Amino acid sequence: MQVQQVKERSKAFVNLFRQHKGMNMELKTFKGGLHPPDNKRWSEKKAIEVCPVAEGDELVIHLSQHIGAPAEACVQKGDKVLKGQVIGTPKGFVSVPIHASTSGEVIAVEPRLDTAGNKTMAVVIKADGKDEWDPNLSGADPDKLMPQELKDRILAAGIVGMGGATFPTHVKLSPPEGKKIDYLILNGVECEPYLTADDRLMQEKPEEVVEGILILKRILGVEKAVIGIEANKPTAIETMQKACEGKGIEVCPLQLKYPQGAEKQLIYAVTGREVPSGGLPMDCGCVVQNVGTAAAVNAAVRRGIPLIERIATVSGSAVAEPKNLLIKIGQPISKLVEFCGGVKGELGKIIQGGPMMGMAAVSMDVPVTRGTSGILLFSEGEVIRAPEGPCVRCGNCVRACPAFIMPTEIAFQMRRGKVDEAEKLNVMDCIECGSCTYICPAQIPLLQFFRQAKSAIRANIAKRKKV
Amino acid sequence: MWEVIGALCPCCLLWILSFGVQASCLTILFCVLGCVLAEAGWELIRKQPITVRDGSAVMTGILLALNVPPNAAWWMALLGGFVAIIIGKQVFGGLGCNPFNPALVGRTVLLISFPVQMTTWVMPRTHEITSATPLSAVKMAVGLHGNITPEVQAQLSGVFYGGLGGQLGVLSALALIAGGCWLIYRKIITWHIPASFIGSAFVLSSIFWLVDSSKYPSPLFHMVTGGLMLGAFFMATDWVTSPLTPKGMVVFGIGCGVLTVLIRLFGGYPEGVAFSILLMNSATPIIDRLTMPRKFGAMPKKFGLVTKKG
Amino acid sequence: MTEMFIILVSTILVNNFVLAQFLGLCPFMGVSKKLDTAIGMGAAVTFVMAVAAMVTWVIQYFVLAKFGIEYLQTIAFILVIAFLVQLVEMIIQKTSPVLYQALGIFLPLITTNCAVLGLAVLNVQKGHSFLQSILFAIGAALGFTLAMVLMAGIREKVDVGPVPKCFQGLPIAFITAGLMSLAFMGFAGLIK
Amino acid sequence: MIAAVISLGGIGFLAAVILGFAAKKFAVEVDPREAEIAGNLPGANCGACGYAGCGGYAKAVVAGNAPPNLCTPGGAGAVAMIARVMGVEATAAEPTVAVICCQGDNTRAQDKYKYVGVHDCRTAQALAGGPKACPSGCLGLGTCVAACAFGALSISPEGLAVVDREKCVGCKKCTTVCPRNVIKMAPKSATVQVLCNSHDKGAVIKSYCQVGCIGCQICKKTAEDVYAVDNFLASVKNESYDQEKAVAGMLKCPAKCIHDLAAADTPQEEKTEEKAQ
Repeated sequence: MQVQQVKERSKAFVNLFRQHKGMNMELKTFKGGLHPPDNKRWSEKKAIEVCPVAEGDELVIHLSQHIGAPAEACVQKGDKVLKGQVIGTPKGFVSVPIHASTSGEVIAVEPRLDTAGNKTMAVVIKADGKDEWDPNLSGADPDKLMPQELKDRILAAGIVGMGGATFPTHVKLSPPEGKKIDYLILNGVECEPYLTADDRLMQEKPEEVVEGILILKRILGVEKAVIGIEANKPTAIETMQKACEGKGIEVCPLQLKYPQGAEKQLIYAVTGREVPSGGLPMDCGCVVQNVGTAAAVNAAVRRGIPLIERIATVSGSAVAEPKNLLIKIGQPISKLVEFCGGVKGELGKIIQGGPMMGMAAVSMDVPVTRGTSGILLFSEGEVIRAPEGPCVRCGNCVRACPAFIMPTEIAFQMRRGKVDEAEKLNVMDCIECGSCTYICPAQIPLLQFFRQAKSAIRANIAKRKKV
Repeated sequence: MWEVIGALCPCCLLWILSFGVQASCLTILFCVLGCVLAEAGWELIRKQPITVRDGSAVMTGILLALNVPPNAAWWMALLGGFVAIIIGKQVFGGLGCNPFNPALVGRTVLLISFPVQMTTWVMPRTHEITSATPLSAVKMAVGLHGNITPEVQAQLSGVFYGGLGGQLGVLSALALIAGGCWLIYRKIITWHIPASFIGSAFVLSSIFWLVDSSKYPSPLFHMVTGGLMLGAFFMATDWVTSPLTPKGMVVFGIGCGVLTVLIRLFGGYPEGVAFSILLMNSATPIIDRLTMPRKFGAMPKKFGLVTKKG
Repeated sequence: MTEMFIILVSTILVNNFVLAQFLGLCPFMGVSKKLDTAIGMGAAVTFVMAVAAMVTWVIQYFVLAKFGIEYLQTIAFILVIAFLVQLVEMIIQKTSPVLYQALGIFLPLITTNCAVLGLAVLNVQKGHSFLQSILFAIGAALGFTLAMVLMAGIREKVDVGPVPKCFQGLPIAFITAGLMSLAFMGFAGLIK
Repeated sequence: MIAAVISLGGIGFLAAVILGFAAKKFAVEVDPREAEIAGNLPGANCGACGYAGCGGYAKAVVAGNAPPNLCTPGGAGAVAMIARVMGVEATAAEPTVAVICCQGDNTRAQDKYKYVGVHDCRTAQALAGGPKACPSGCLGLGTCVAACAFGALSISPEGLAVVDREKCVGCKKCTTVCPRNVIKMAPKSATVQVLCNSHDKGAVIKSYCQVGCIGCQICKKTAEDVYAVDNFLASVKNESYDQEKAVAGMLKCPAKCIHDLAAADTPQEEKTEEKAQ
């Protein structure tokens, strides 16, 4: 059955890789996790294609595309904007500016449907087809700039974590005084099934990524930089090996296991350290950045290009031809799917991001944001989930959980509505990787219980703070 | 569930061969019938979807049949099935909610309500009725003369060649171990409970054996008789009634092993496996609560610059 | 020493006050809904039983037997137990009002708890020495607490499960207690 | 005989002495009035009075910062008892009942997407604002039913919450639990209510619900002091409630979303037609 298949596949890669570089060390990994079929074969051979913005297209650019305070629109209806021009100024330290993805006219600044299905403030630009760059964007030679200047450029370009968390990068790169950072870890794992965006980026533009890593190393003043790449991307490992020759960057192949790419699990696999519960990676001397973020940092510093486009995989059983696209932030999903040959068969579900941690989108005209690493369309047949059966305490979820908590016990307490009991069972340590829901033979929606518990606990904490 | 039944087949086959096809087949049939009818009937009355297809009732029936003497009356097997499913499982709300292993509930109820019929065993292949299983023979001997009399000693030696009766000879013990290892390989059960159960039983019985070999039978004897293998691989590892975490499973197994040997050597009933597993089942919620896994990042010393792998 | 051990093991496991001798069932059913109240109740009962055993032993042999008024045994014992329970009630109300609220009516009910009175009477019937009666009391109390804790662990799970309406609450508690005593019967005859 | 009297008397006296000493040492001052009130309250610990259980409410009443008529399940009896104990004059509060301000079950209102997951309204609401196209209609997943300690709420086969007006004691627990605030409290006598909770404009409502209030203000025009319309949603002003005017407004409602809840459960539509001709 599937698991056997995946095991052979990952063993094959491991052996292939071992003879190739003669590395005898057994591949590192974390405890827990599981082996969903990675289904990357749909799009891993496809080169990156640019998805064009035709004249008259509407781009809906949300002002809150990142963790932290949403930006404030600094353009009104009817303004002309150029590509890369700032249309939203950041509010507060943990916030980033928002830029126009193409040149055109602002036709509305109003709440629009976002990926989570709620209506939030967005700037709607009608493209004029000229795709004209903003003239006063300027690059600079990173070696001449001081770390603080580099960070200002990263903030000005609106760079956020591209792995899906969208945490502002300039905040992550400025650890408080007391914390000593000695590891910069680059996340090229991409353990989510179907997604091949980072894989193609590392294969086609390794030098962009490496330059970006060097900039990040200078900012953090760190000596060791490690790129974690899963064993099922041998060509990417090879190209990155060549690009990192003699630059003090180490490529560390990791075992094929989900969720290898989760921040805490990646740190444990590469350095053997455990991020303290409730703490940040900085607390154990590490900073983790996505390889896509490194490439974006390089483009921002050297060429002054803000974060207005990114690579995303459009794949799944309901897409005519799965592809890896260079998409413009704000393009609706329907445009991307059209570019990939439209929907094949009856559409059951649209997911933004990966099938395990991604967010189900409500309709096709939801726009793409800075955190979209993939668009997956599944046919009706593939999506039907068996009715929820009783929990027979088989323990699969307890074994699969990488955070070592007890999913079935927490779900049991949440069914009783006992949020404080769930908090005692460490539900706040859940990294929402979805492994338990995937492996549960009774098809119980465990992750939804945890999200419910965590939001209730956060609400309690907020209430306690207010009183 | 069906895979577990598959793993039980070698033992059932041996069981039928050694106790006469006609008698044991009937018992197994009636036990399974009792369980299935009970579950279907209960769900019909409560207008719930019939869940007999998931195989849990059939498995309970087979496990019950392996605990009941093959020459037991048909109505006893049927009654055992009803009790096991209705009182053991359905009353608590169906699959996944029962605190005790249904097969053992059925067996213990039968044992206590029909002590005579439940302890009259048929000699394998010679089919004459004998009331003495090896275990009860030992208990009676120890009770009367204070040590194992020579003729009982002779009877015991027969056990090693699968000759003497008792629920299972050495052959079926091997069949059970094979079935159990297949389940472990298929990752349906983990090794923790069987290993700790058999290990602790072996260790404790060998201690007593070394102390006074005339009064207490050898550990090997304990391993082979009284359904210890059946209990360790198939009944103690029932998902619903055993702890979730590996630490909890080991505690559960050791508890079962120790109690089994204590009841066998000092208790009133010859057979201890059923009671020890039921006792540990009642302790499972407490064990679960005490053996929570350490959450990721819980150990402060690990987060410092001390690294595990260089 | 082994004789002490045997008394303890026999009262905790073999003839467990609740599950083998079926004494003290009403607090056992009433308070075993939640684990922490069960432990609180166990502690209260242990204190009362231990002190009651001592005091009743003294009264039996130095007062009742001396003046030949054994017929007053029950009244005297109840008087002592009531006094002890009142004492415990005050202490718990002062130290942990939460536990006091949780135990509610079952705290004063220890006075009429047949396990406590049964313990005192059994001590006299068995002719235990002073030390033996204390051990017997501690064993009985631990047995009671063990049964309560195990029962509370199971009931917290069972009470919330899809138990049919007609079985919810006490009926399912009695069935669970029945099955637990079934398991405890394994110990029957463990100690001759 | 004397020995019996002396010995038992002695034990009793000794016990009394120790208890007297202990009573002083472990004294916990409890206001007798609080114990008396707590004893006579229904003891359902339902929290309708806004305090943590009956004990909490009794403590608050004795401390003087809680009016005597907050205990809705206790009704007039509880209010009278508290008034007597506290020696305070109090008028019994008008019993209030929960009203489900929505009629859009799955035969009359569309869904935005097919929801498969935890059977709980708050969890469904967290997923893109809930499966129902109407942003403020009843999701029908039964969170209020679970919260109701008096069994007054149930979910109709068509997926809509239904209140049993007799069983409801007005403890307001369901209103706090419902993520979309569909449940409103109304005096039991105010039987005519507007059964809609959506502030969307008429055109938008018509796109996802056949029985939504489009804010046409006809009911406000016919019965000025009974109905009020704010932001395209009509509602009944409970304080100045008048049965005839309310029924008059109800008959005029084109969207048929105003109903007399006390009327027998005859289907509302036919009844209003005959009256309209």
